[in-house]
Amino acid sequence: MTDAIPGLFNYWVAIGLFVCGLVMILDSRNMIRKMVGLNMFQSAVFLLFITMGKVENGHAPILADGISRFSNPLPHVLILTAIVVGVATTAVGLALVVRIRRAYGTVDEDEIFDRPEVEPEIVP
Amino acid sequence: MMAEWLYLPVFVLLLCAMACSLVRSGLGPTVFDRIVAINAFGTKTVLLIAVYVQASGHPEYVDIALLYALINYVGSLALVRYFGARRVRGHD
Amino acid sequence: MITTINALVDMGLLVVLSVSALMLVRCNSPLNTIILNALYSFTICSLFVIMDAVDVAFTEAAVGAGISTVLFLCVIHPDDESGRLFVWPGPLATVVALATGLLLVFGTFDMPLYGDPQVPVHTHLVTRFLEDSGTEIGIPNVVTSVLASYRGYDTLGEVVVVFTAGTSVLILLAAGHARQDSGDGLISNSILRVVMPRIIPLVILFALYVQFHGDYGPGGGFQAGVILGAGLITLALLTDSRIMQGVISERWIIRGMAGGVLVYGLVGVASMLGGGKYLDYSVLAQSSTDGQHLGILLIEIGVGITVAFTMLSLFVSFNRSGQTGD
Amino acid sequence: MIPVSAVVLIPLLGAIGIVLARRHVGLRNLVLVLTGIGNLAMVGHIALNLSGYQEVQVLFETLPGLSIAFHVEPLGLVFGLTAGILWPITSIYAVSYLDACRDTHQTRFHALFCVAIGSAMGIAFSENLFTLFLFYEMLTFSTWPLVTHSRTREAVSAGRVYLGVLLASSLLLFLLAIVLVGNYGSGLSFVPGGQLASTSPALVAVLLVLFVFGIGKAAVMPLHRWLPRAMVAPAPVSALLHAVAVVKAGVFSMLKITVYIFGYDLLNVVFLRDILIWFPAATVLVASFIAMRQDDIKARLAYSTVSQLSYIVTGALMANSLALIGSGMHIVMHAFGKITLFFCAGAIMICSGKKYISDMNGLGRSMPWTFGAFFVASLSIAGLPPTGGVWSKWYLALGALELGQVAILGVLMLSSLMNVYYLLAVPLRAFFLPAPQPQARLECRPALIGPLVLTALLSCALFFLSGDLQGLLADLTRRMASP
Amino acid sequence: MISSALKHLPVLQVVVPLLVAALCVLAGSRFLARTALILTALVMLSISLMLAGQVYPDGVISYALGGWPPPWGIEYRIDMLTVFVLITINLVNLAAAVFALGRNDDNLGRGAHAAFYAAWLLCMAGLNGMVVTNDAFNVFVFLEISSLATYVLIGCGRDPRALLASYRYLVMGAVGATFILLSIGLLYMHTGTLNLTDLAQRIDARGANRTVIMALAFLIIGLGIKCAMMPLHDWLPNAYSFAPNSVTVLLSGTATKVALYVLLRFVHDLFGVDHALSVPVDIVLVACAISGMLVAPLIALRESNLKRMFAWSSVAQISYIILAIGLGTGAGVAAALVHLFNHSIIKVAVFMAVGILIARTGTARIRHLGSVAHTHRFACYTLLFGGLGLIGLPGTPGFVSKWVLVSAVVERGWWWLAIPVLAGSLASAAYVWRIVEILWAKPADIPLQQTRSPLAFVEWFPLVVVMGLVLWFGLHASLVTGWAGLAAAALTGNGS
Repeated sequence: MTDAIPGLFNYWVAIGLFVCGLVMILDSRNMIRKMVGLNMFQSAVFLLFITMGKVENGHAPILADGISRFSNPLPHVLILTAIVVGVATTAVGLALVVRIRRAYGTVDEDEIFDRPEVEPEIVP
Repeated sequence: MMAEWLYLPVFVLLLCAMACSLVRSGLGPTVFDRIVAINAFGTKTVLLIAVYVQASGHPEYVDIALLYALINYVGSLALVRYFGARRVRGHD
Repeated sequence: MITTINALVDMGLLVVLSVSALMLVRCNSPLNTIILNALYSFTICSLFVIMDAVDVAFTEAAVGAGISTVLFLCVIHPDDESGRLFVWPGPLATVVALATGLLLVFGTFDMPLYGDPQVPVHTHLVTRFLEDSGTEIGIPNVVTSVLASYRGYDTLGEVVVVFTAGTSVLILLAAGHARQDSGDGLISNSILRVVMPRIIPLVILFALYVQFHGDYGPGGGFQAGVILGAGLITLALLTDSRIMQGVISERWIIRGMAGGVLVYGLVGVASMLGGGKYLDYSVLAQSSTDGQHLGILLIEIGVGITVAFTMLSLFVSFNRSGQTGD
Repeated sequence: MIPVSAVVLIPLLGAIGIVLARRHVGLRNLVLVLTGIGNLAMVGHIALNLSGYQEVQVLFETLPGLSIAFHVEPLGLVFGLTAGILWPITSIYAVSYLDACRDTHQTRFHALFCVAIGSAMGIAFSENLFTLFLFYEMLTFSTWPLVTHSRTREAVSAGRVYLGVLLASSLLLFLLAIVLVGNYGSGLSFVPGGQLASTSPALVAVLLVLFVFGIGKAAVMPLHRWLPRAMVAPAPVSALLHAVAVVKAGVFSMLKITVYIFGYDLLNVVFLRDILIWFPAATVLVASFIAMRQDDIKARLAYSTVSQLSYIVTGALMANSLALIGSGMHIVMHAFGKITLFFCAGAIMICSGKKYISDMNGLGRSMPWTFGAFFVASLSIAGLPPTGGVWSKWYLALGALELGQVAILGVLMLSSLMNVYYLLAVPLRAFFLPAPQPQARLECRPALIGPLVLTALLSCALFFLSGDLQGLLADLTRRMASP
Repeated sequence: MISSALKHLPVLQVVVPLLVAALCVLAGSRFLARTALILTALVMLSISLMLAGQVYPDGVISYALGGWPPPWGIEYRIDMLTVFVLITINLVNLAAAVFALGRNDDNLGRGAHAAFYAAWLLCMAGLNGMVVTNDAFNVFVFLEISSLATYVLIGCGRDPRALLASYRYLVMGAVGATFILLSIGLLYMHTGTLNLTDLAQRIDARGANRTVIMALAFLIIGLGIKCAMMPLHDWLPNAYSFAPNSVTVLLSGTATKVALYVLLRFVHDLFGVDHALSVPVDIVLVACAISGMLVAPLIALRESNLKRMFAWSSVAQISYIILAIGLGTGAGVAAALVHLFNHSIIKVAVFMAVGILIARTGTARIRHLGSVAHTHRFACYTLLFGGLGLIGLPGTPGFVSKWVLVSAVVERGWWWLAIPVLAGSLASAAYVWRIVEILWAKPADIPLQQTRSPLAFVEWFPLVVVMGLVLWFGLHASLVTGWAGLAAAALTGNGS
């Protein structure tokens, strides 16, 4: 248990970020803030991955003479991809936000959903 | 090497500087305070990375710091472009 | 000593990170949110460096400082700033989030401790990558080896994700009312006018360095693409975007996006025609390692092309239909 | 040898033909009648060549053990023959009835009628529970547009009740029972001796409950509500479907399931049967009571149907060969009688515009043929000679005695008495009570009267022909004895 | 040349649409993109069928991408289960692609058509990739490709609410994907590998601990969002109802189905429901499924929008599949697959009919559709028959599904589960019949500006073909059930 504090601290912070991100996603009215929350939420998972890839006294996984102890490159590869995926999602989300603002004049979810539902009655 | 123990206060100071910028960016009160704070924070990041890679014996990774130095300003530029041209609210 | 420093900096950065996350949750103004988000990104990037993930740090730096912030800034609007500074999260959100968090904390007690080398993560798959990639692939950066060769197919997927995002944004924002560009880019500012033209070539040079040095140091096609994209975006920010279009037309930006994917995909097809499996670069040249070198070089170029053009395309789309100009 | 499935396919093809011929009324009616006659010929062909129809005909094999298949067995043949004989007669009646109403959707009506009869035929000749259920549901859905034919608010809401009760019972209980039989029993096919010999008694009891209440078309209380509501349909629908095809499909399924799925040996040792049998028995009495209080002639007939159906269900649950013969015969006898009654009710409504019994005083003298037929049919339902109804009730009574349930015998007798009261009252009132005002001769055109006189005569004829019927069903009991 | 191409079929299944999508964008021509879409859809279906032809005798095909042997490189692994799902989704894709050539109610800007069809192909490439891969992280990557493409396809709907629906789906989908990523991370943390076969062996060898349990929990939540499991279904009704009609057709038959497939794969391959894990996975899945199959139809019953009503019906029908997965037996898996296929073809037919109806009448409001059956016979009768299939009446594929499902439930010993299943059918009957009553028996309340133009070939042809399949598989289900049985055997490792 004495090792647990330094040994698991990284995880706990990641979990904290995870929770913060989730709160931001679930609770924000502003759609842009929601996307920021999503970013934070994802980066918490990235942190978790990178943490597990770290080896004590290890070096960055670039082969060089005289170094034999490397941190694990596989999580790095995965997270590289995941970061890109995250950016891509953000971009698409923001494009939707732009369109929503154009259609509704606001990016506040409550404001949009509070409006009386205007059903386009008949589309010729 | 004698330099090793010198790194410790350097990091502590850098972290403190980062914390200060962080606080300023949170408190504001004007947008310009925040922009300056974020720039300062970015600079500290560049420094921290540069010092760390030196300390860890891999000075070749200073690329990352270099990268930050080179494209740190893009965000600020965009900010100025979109928000600087018009009146930026003093308080938020 | 370095271990202590590592642990200390790690902890310190984690604290900074937590604080900035809390501030983000608390902050209710979009502009400040984005500023804090950038700050958060810097911190997590430093953490990645501390944890030896230099390639990841590189990516995070390029994305966080360059693209994300610009995209967010294109989208926000001064009127979004709401008066409410801080509201406690609603009960539902709190309960859901805390339950998830507690579940995770409960799970951490069976997780390997930070840095412990004797866990399956470090003993099973990865030993081959670390021990044999030098002979099998022949390039020092193991991350690049794994990324481009052992798991090259994931990277194809990654490029396609970028391409999909570019296409999606294109579809969503194509029906845009073109923004009335005021024409006065930041070029009117004399400091910028002097400094920037000297920096942008440096950025582009750096991008090329990152692109081709990726086998030996941190970096690679994706990072290079983002940096190149950031350089071009800078150019666009400085000038009127119409001048930008004189440099490269939108039609070609889109073609570039697709072209990179095709380069990557066709390398795979070439290896199939050469008698290997899809993306088996060994058959591309006489010797297996030469083939790997060639394949990695080609696909990294494909990645770079797609990413750079996609970043540019994203910026052009958002810039054209951003709210701030109407 | 023509395959059995022809009896299903002929009506379905007829439906298509009717839709195709919709622009030429004469041709359409011709197709309708020809389909009916063709179908009757096919059923007759089967009846006359029984030895050639020993095989099971598999039309589709949906899954192993789950196939759409047909076979010929006495009970189904009886039901099929009944529906087959009555259908062409009804067609003629329906055409003239709808013409008299100036109905504008006759094509739809007749086409769906054909589908409904095809489904009834499918039920009659189904070889397994799956096929039976398929046509059971097809019958439900094809009759919904007929019930709501007028598209009035009342008709649509009646249609909702109709579909609601029938679907709810069949999907929740009947289907569950079938699934349980399929998984715990030895198969879904109808075989003499049943499929459940190797299952636990508790399951058998559960299944019995599920079947009795799952087959909503049998209208055992409290699932009878749909039947009176369905009376908003035009008279031919009430006549053929809600006196013959649909409701008989329900009780027929019940009979078939007791005979071929449970088997009488098993049924007789299930304790729950002795309790369950009181539900239909009570229905017999209660429905009769309600019928007595109805003034609307179709409602009275509907409750009478509910009551008579439960005779058959009771007979099915008695689980002995006498009761089986009685039930089988009652399907036929009641069909002929009740269809006549509904024809009469329709004719009265068309020709005199009256639907309340209290308004019918003296009407008999204006419409002698109609009320004459009504009288004969009432005798048949009540079980009085010289009509076929005597025999079926006789065998049911014998069955009750064989079971040792004198109380049930009492119920059946009491109900018959009530039948006499509430059915015979109508013609008597029409013939003997004075009319409120002098009436002209109201009798309808021959095309409307012909069918109902014919069915009335057939009811009488059945009094003499019952020997053949009894022989056919006795053959079944012999088969059950030696599976 | 041909024979060497046959060796590469597993990867061609995914790479062909990927590269064609890039070519579409490169060409930028609407006509070329449409042609490419149809041809690619045909090619994809043919590849699936050829793969089936290869797997049937050989058992399993393993394709090592990049030539690196499995645990180190990414492996494509094709077995009977894989081809079952592949054929299903590629069949749906072909039908939907042809349907998409017709009048489409999308809202595309000038020049975006080629990109739209490219997004379509990317979506399909992603879905196919998720199906064929045997690598946990690769699942995530292709999930994201398909998700991103799906968001934009939904966002192309004409109604501005399509954007909101898409945004909501994006947020939920991204959360779900992150949960899946987290779960993959936790699994990797426990075992040190990403290959599913290897993972399964190592979990078996090392036993389960809290990490694995958490991984399972997050996986179920993440995939539950993607496949619209009941409490996580929030995105689906709006996404389906505001997406362009052809996209609704595509999604209803593919996206959720693939998520269900992945759920099936992970839960069975890695954890095995009977596995000694002390987590009642089965109970959780069954509870969600029951709530879905009972609640969703009731919501559908009160729905005022025709498309959204059938979207709710999808939530209900998906619950049946989840229930079958939750049983954890071979028969359960087979039942899940049978319903996966049957529901796909039925829903595709239904949504096509709905699409035609909406395009012709100009409204999706149920109450405005009184008596339209008399003017739009074809669409309405298709809707009717599809509806009967959703209820699960005998003679329709829906019945076969229910039969197999209930048999599996009884075999598992939970015969009481048959009651909610049948009650669910009854509830479906209620909403289907509500529509039928309005379409046929309710007088029209407002004069609709109906288009009487005859149906185009691309509108009726795919519908007729799909309806033909529905009829055929309603009567001859042995092919589907037999195959599902083989697929289940491939998954559970023994005869079902």
